[in-house]
Amino acid sequence: MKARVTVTLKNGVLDPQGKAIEGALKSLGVEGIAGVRQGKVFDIELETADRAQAEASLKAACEKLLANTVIENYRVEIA
Amino acid sequence: MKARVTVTLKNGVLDPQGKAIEGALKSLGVEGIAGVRQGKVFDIELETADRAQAEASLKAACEKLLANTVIENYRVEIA
Amino acid sequence: MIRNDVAITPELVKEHGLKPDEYERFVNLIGREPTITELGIVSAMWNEHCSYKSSRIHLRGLPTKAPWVIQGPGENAGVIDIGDGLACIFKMESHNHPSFIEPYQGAATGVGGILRDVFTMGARPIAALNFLRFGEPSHPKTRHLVSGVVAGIGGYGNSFGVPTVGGSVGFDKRYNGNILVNAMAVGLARTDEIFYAKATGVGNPIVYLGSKTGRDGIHGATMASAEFDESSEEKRPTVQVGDPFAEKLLLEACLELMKSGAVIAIQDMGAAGLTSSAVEMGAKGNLGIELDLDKVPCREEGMTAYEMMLSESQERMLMVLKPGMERQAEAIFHKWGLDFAVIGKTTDTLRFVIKHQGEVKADLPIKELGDEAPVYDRPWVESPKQPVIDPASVKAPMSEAEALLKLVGSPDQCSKRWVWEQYDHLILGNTVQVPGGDAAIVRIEDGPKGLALTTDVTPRYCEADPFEGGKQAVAEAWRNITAVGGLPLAITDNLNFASPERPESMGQFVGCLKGIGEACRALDFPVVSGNVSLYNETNGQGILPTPAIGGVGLLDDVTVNASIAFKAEGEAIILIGATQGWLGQSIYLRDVCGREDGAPPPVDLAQEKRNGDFVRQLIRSGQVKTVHDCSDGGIALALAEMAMAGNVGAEITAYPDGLPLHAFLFGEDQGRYLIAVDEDVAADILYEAGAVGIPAVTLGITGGDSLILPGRQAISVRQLKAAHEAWLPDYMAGKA
Amino acid sequence: MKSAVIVFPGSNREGDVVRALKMAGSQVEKVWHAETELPKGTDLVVLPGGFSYGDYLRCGAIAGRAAAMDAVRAHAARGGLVLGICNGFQILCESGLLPGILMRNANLKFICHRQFLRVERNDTAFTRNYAKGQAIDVCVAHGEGNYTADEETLKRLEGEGLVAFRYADAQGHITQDANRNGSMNSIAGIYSEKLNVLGMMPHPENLVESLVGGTDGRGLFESLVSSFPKAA
Ligand SMILES: Nc1ncnc2c1ncn2[C@@H]1O[C@H](COP(=O)(O)OP(=O)(O)O)[C@@H](O)[C@H]1O
Ligand SMILES: [Mg+2]
Repeated sequence: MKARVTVTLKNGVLDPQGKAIEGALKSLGVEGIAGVRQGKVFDIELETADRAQAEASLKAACEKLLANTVIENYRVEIA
Repeated sequence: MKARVTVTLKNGVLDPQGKAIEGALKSLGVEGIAGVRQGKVFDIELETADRAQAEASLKAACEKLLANTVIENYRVEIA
Repeated sequence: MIRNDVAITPELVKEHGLKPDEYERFVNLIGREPTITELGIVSAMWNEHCSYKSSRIHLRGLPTKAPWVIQGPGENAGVIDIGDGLACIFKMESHNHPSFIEPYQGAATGVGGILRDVFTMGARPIAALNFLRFGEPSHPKTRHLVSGVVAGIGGYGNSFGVPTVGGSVGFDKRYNGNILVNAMAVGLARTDEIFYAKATGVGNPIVYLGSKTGRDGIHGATMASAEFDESSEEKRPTVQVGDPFAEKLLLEACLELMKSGAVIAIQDMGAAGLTSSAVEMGAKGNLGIELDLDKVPCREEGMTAYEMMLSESQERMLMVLKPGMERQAEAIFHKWGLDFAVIGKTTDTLRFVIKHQGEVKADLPIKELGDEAPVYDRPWVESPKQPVIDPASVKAPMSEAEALLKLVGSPDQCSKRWVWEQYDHLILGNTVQVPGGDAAIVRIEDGPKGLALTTDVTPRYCEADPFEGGKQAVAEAWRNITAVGGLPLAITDNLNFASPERPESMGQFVGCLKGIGEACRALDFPVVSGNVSLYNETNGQGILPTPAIGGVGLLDDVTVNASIAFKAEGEAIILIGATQGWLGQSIYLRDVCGREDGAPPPVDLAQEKRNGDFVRQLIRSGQVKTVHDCSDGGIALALAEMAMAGNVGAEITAYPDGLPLHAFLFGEDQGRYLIAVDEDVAADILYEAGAVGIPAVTLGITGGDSLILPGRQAISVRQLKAAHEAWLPDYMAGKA
Repeated sequence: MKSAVIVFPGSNREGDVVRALKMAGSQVEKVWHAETELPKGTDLVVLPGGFSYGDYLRCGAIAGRAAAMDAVRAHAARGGLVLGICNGFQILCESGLLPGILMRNANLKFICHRQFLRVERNDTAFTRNYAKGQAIDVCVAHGEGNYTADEETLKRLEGEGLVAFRYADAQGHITQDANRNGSMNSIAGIYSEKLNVLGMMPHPENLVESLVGGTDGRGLFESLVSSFPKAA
């Protein structure tokens, strides 16, 4: 079973990296970009074929490690 | 207009980050994870409302900066 | 009988980089048509990188011995004795091509590879340096390459935890299509705890350590052939990705294992991975090697024997262990979270036997793979000699002050702070002299000794006169070490040249090597390790001949050293060494007059040695704390650098009659140093120099906040610094 | 004083801090991250600089969840002293011992350079040998040192005087130029509420000898040692 976890910064949390990328795009002559925020994706291979079990594993993974829930949100999609 | 760009490592390219995360999840007692590969997402705010124009900007952004096309693939979704 | 599943066609042979006669030589050697795995193995062993087939006969002319040399070329790195039971282990290696394709990962894995070479021998790395050449700044790719390469070097070294303390950065259109990324690593070990690649004992276990094997770096041309990529939906990149974290663990695990007494032989898997490491261990020990590839830890599914033998996945090691010690070794590796697998054994057959899935995939004579590799004495022609330029014939297009300001802010002479601030140069707490001086100084353990480290070469000299250029590269490294108070002990070289198949570039190679050899002999500065990188060219346009020299010297008391910064007002500035105002091939001629011609300055090696020994003695006796050698840009640039480093100005009042001022100030005569000393001491020094026939004159005095050149041409130190510090950050920000 | 320096896979400045602690007169023991207990009688726990777990995922994230961190948390809860330097600071933030987070430097580059810090208060176990407002010359070496916290946290840190050091110029003035990584309020280091946990990005341990850069970092280690009675 495969899943994708997407971790993004919460609204309001500053994203220096996104800001720098925005600036870099401008100086590279890429037009029309008004804002960039950077996040992470994790493509996860699961051992189980059981959806509920997979969901539990993924939730544990996110809460314990993948996301810093103080500043980040996460979303899980199972393929 | 909003878009999301997802950048992932090409198949076969070593992902040290994914490897370390996989190990850490194991030692944290998260069960059932067989593999992790890490990528990036960029949530992008566009100035234009024109889809074709947005697509062109995003493609330029990816090719010039967001993705390292030697080792990464990218995917653009316009909301 | 060995099965041959893939017909070996002439095209396949060609894709493997073997010439028809080389292939024939191989078939004769084994007495039958090779398997595809065997073809892969021989292509790796007989390529230029592993076999040194074009360079070998010329490398033989280099001096490699001295009483303090413990191990010269031929091992993973060179080893010299630095006293107190300690050895310094070092080497330099190129990663030019991978860095051009993918600058971050190419440079990063270059650093990883050279660090591995050093700790494979039992040394803990204590310093790293990097020698970089990029295309002209206006070339569309240059900025991207600089940015990626520097980030990659920092990304790897910083994480691994070694201070990157020195190096060199330059730009020239001749590197537009072929940049140079040479990395040097320096480590320390006890002289009685050095490890070598030579396997001993029959039936001993061969173990695989470190990261898993993937399809990284397998030769692109062969990957494209239909047999190998039907399983992959996308064209697989052959770029290797570095994992500095895994390397740091590998370092700690290897050093711990070495302490346990379990290691008989060790070889890192660098270029040609498992193939060259296994063959080398067997061949050096006069033993056969048998590998069972089913045991190799793989990252990807369905890897073939061919792929496993050619993979260049990073952060891997091969060892021969003492029998019975496998358990203990495995425990150490698992503690560090690394893979460990017994994948074969040594044999007495002198065969290199590869088994996979119950079949023999390769069965080759192990010694011959190395010993019988082709060796070429390629045709070469001497580079045409250039005329000596009379300094009086060169008109100054601007004032000396204007020229100096222009040079301090030029791409090649500007401050490289933007680069070395991205490198952790302070970690380990032993960096006595940080980047920005003549040579870096790193304290050895808790002192009192220290090492002086530098990388140097002046490619434009090498092209104009390979022999003199080769000499000059060694002399400059020797001089930079001397200028901080170090006794130069040995060098590593990284010989970057264009195609050896063109007689002109082969001539450059031959000439430079002769010059290097001559200088090393005269200066007692043997070559203990190195690397040859040929075929650096694109579309028939070769790079400048660039034999980078990495020098190592010793300070007996690291607290007694010199640096380039003016330290006080009112000190006398003395020039040591003779000045004729040599403008041929000078930076002044190139960047101020727009001419790239003339013979480069010759190096009088006897003078070089005498001047340097004199200066070193002054530093070691504690009389002199401020020294800078004169190299690119001559006296003027050296003075400016001394003033900027110390935030102290100077006034130059004396200069010889009969020489145009610009030739005096910017000429690049060799073997010279500027020192600044208390005026009382100055007289003694001039007297001492006179007594032993060393040219020495007082040029002026330190003080004020401007550098004042003869003719009352003043430039404020602040203005110099602004120009010096601005160019690179501005350029990288897209402003310059 | 007895110090325990926790070593994670990928730590690389543990030797530097051990040297600085010993020079100041502390006994020091290195503790492997998989240990579940601190050595008996540990007064100070140090989380050293480096790239624990390669700094993959987020700096300090994986190390922040190591077994030894439970022991460190318990030690801190008892009022024991904890010092996190650079990666150690990142680990403290990730493990919840300190608020906020260290983000990528504003220029997205690793930076290594000498840096002045202003000492915000000198009434803590870490800074008693400095003067309040003193500018000390240390160095930084990090890629992610850009201190970021939400408004509320920031307000609390400032209001309760929990900012330990700020990036400053040689005179101790807080300037934009001195704040090269872009940290909020130029914050270089912060204390926990009870002032017993200090996290800081700069490396005082690399400035303890005049031969190697200077001695301004010594004050911190000497402050710590002088907080404890000398062992007999
Ligand atoms: N890539 C680099 N990495 C680290 N330090 C560098 C690099 N390039 C230049 N430097 C440092 O800048 C200083 C000046 O370099 P260079 O002009 O080549 O010196 P020199 O003429 O004395 O050989 C040296 O201290 C050198 O180590
Ligand atoms: Mg020099």
